[in-house]
Amino acid sequence: MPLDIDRIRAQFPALRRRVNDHPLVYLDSAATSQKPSVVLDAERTFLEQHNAAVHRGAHTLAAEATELFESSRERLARFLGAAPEEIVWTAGATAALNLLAYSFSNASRGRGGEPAERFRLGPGDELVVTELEHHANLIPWQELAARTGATLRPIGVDDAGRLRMDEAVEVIGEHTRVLAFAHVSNVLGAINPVAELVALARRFGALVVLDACQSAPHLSLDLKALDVDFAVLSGHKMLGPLGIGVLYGRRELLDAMPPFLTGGSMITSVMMERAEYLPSPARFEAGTQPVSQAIGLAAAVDFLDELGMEQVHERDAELGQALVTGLTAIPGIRVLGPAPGEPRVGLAGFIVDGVHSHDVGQFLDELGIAVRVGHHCAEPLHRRLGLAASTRASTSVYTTDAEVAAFLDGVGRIRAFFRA
Amino acid sequence: MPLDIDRIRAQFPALRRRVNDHPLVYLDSAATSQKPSVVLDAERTFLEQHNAAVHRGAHTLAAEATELFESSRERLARFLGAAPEEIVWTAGATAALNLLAYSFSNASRGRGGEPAERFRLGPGDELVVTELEHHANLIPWQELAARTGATLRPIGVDDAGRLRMDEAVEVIGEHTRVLAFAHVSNVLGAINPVAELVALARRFGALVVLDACQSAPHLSLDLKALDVDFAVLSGHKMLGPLGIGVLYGRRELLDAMPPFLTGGSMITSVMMERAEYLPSPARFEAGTQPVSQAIGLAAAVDFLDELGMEQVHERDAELGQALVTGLTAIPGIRVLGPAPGEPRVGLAGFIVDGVHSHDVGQFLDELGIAVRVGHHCAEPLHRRLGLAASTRASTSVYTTDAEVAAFLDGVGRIRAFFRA
Amino acid sequence: MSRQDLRNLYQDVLVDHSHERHGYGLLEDPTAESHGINRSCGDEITLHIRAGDGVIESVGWTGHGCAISQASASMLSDIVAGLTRDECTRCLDRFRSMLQSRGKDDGDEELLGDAVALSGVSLYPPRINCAMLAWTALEDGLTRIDA
Amino acid sequence: MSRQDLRNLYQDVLVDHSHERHGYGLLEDPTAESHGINRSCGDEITLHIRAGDGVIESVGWTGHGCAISQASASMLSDIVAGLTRDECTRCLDRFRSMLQSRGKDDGDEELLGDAVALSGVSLYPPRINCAMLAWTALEDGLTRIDA
Ligand SMILES: Cc1ncc(COP(=O)(O)O)c(C=O)c1O
Ligand SMILES: Cc1ncc(COP(=O)(O)O)c(C=O)c1O
Repeated sequence: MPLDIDRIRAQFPALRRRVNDHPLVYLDSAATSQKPSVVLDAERTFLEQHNAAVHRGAHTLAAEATELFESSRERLARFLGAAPEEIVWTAGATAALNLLAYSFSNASRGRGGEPAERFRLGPGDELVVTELEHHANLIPWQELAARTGATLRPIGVDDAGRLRMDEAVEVIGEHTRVLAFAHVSNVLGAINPVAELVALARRFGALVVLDACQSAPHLSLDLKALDVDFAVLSGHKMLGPLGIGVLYGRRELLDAMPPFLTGGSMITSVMMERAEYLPSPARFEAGTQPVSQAIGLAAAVDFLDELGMEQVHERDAELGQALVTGLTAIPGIRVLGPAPGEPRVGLAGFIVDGVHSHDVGQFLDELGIAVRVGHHCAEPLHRRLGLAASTRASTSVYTTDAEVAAFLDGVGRIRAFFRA
Repeated sequence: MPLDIDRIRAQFPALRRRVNDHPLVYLDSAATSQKPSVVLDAERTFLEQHNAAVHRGAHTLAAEATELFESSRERLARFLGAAPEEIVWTAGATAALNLLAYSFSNASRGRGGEPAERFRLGPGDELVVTELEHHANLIPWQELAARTGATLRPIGVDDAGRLRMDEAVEVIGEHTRVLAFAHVSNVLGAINPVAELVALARRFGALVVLDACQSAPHLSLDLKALDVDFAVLSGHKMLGPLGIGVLYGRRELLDAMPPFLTGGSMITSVMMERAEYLPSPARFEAGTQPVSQAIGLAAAVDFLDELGMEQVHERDAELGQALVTGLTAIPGIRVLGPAPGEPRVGLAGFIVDGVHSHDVGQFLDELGIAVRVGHHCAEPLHRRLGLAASTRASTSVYTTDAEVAAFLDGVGRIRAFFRA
Repeated sequence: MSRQDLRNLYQDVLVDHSHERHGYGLLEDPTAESHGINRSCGDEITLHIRAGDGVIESVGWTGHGCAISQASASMLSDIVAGLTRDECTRCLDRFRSMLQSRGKDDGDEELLGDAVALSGVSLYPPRINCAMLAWTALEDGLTRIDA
Repeated sequence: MSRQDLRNLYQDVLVDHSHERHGYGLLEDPTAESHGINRSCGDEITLHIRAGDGVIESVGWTGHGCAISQASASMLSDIVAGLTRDECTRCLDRFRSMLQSRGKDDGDEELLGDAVALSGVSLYPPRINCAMLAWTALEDGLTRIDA
């Protein structure tokens, strides 16, 4: 059964906005999605009725808050095909990737003792990323390399932005300790070959980190089936609140890693000189947690599951094709990433010949159409493709065919306006 | 003009809760405060009308979101007596303290180059904290010491929990590089002598870090006047949302510190091998920010300023005295921290002779009274005072005299119930 | 059973045990020692078991904690003295399922003795760990006794 | 002025300049060089100034950016050639205040020439940096010229 878009839209108050005398056409969901009322309500109900700090209190509100917080963790675990102990709450995907990078460098300094030895890095060790990564999945590894003396090695992309699997085969080798890559590119919309990459990494015992930011909102994820060691995502990109994200890690890995952030609620005992740490996930959740946001994210995941992730994915693929087909048909437009007919999510980066993406964005904004312009935090990819910037349209479950049509119509008029 | 508590209470939906057939008496505000509707509304209005990622987009919603986000920063700066560039958004106080500790250890590894030299630590250098710190202001410094070879030195407290200034004079010296301490103790309610401690640190050029978590909700803060180098606070303890906090830092210091979290929106340019970083505060705000929460915190600060921080402080002191006086009058109760009549905020930790704090908390919860039990993330202080745990009642602007009376009445009946 | 009255949680026999603390003190010559900590509140117990001929001869303990954890340890030391390891495990299982019953299981008095007075704890989920503290230490200690 | 029509932002003369890019290309023998970057979008400019006898003889530039930044650089190079340093600074001040006026200042055509066509930018705050890019580079460059 296809999605009932009208019914869905009714649940997103932000979509009633008008912009520059036009109804808002929000095609910037890959940056941050709009949120359905059930998510806003879940947060508000918590804050109005159960708000308390979790895990620390014996009073009724604290017990209720703890229960809601932990059942939200179970909910996310179910959504991702993981166990609750494998779900660590973070402030977002960026925080989650930094958690990994800092925990590994703490291990490299001897923290975490023997169990953490497998995370120690030093000269000769290699961290492998791809050229199409979002900065969040690149700079933390650059810094980790700088801190430990390990070497960062990129897997390149070809002129069409496809990951060069021939290069992957060469780059991933016995020195590879970590392989980190995006499930779905936030510029190209392409879905990377997880199974092949995991197989390469497994051959050499490297840890695999999956950046699932742009896949979690669109695809049905089964992290156990994908067989990655770690995965990260951000709630705000998948209909959930800002300020919440998830680090998934295989349990035995999380339990062996030294802490990253330290403070309250992650310890068993604290002396003035030193502290003992709880097992994961508590070990990685220092301080007061974003409880209302975790509950909101669980509500978002409920919302998605009620739609059905299969249906969501189908609709998303349809929108992706509509974007790429429509854009390709417009003279002077070059679409980045997969050609029409090839798999892509509902996201398309493109170039308007002779018009800078800022001007493209401004033109569309005048029509109430919100797209993203710039390098989308993927500067190396743009440089590789010989671009300084691009424009990106990205969809969500609330995107209509009429919105795509309005967008394509707008794009079709840009070059004339700028006499390009 | 004293606070109109009834009018205030009407704005806190959570206070209408009933617990175990009693009206909720929420005396756990030091753990996390309840939130007024204006805060919830500010977040919701943003999410329903302006939600977009900030700083990255050219479209109308993104421009609005950026404007709201940055004006919230200005609002917090005004509240704290700081400049907007000196306000870094974090996920909370714990995250803010970790930011400092990790930035300093990154500097110690040579990151940040010459300007960051003043933050480099190594063997021989000393970090000074107090024995009454919350774990959030202790463990990050322990870990920093472990990472850099610096030594952590505590300033002790006396049997009454008072900071031993005689020890402070001895401990703070030419090797002291950082002095970190709580403005107000989250267990004792005592206000530490900031001016004296700052003067000691200044004599030796040490950096001063103020943990303002428990002062910001109660006292009027002027960070410039307090003359500290850094300060941290958590929004959720001062009527604001969960998941948002502030790091204040003197501008020239923040601009010289190397980044902590890395990722999107904190860079000027990114190559595959390395990245260049923006100046602060952007340098420290990697990834999608908790925009709705920042806006909510600004609304909380508006709410406080409308009440008037002088009035808030006055009322708070009154409640603190009511607690300590009332508790002291009950046989078998020992109050921690300042004696009646001495300055304290609206917070009292206490011991019920012969009854464990968990049972105290359970008894009070049965009456609808929410207090905190345990070591309140200050295990070393409890150990120093010869305690495993204590009970803590803490107030906020919405606390009534009747609530304090109900609490005192409840406490008075505990020992009989447990035949202590 | 309902939460109506706090006496359903803190039954008189529970409060008695919390004061009397049967078995308090460590054994001179333990067969096994184990240590338990309640992560949510920092309460601790050290538990000694002396066993011989497949039978738990006695249990001694020290530590600190709330009335529930202290009473529970006290009751435990009454119950398990003289039991075989298997009987011990049966007690443990029954005790645990009583605590997890959310008020549906009043406990098997024949097996658990005074410890059925802890059945009220099942209505207070955050306190279940308090009641379990000594029992999890026992469970852990048992794994260190051969036979 | 209002935002009514996007042509108020992208006036014809602006679009012309964005294509023509007067002064594009670096100078052979610059007195000062400066570099500007628009942090929010990554647009860049390199600006060369040749000065002598207290007068800006010419300005050349390269870089990439949106129509507004390119047009602005193009207009700048028309305006400042032949100006004294002080005149240059006056232009800069007037230009900046026009952009910050939120639609209230149409600009001084005598002083700013074609650059008054950028007055519409003041109604689009996120674009002000685009229009300022070349001018901030100029300001920076001027500090490196003595006299
Ligand atoms: C004095 C003090 N410092 C730091 C913290 C940590 O704050 P948060 O848990 O919000 O990060 C708290 C509260 O838990 C506190 O009371
Ligand atoms: C592929 C990818 N990875 C990581 C991130 C970072 O996520 P966040 O900014 O929510 O931390 C994003 C989004 O900005 C992304 O698209």
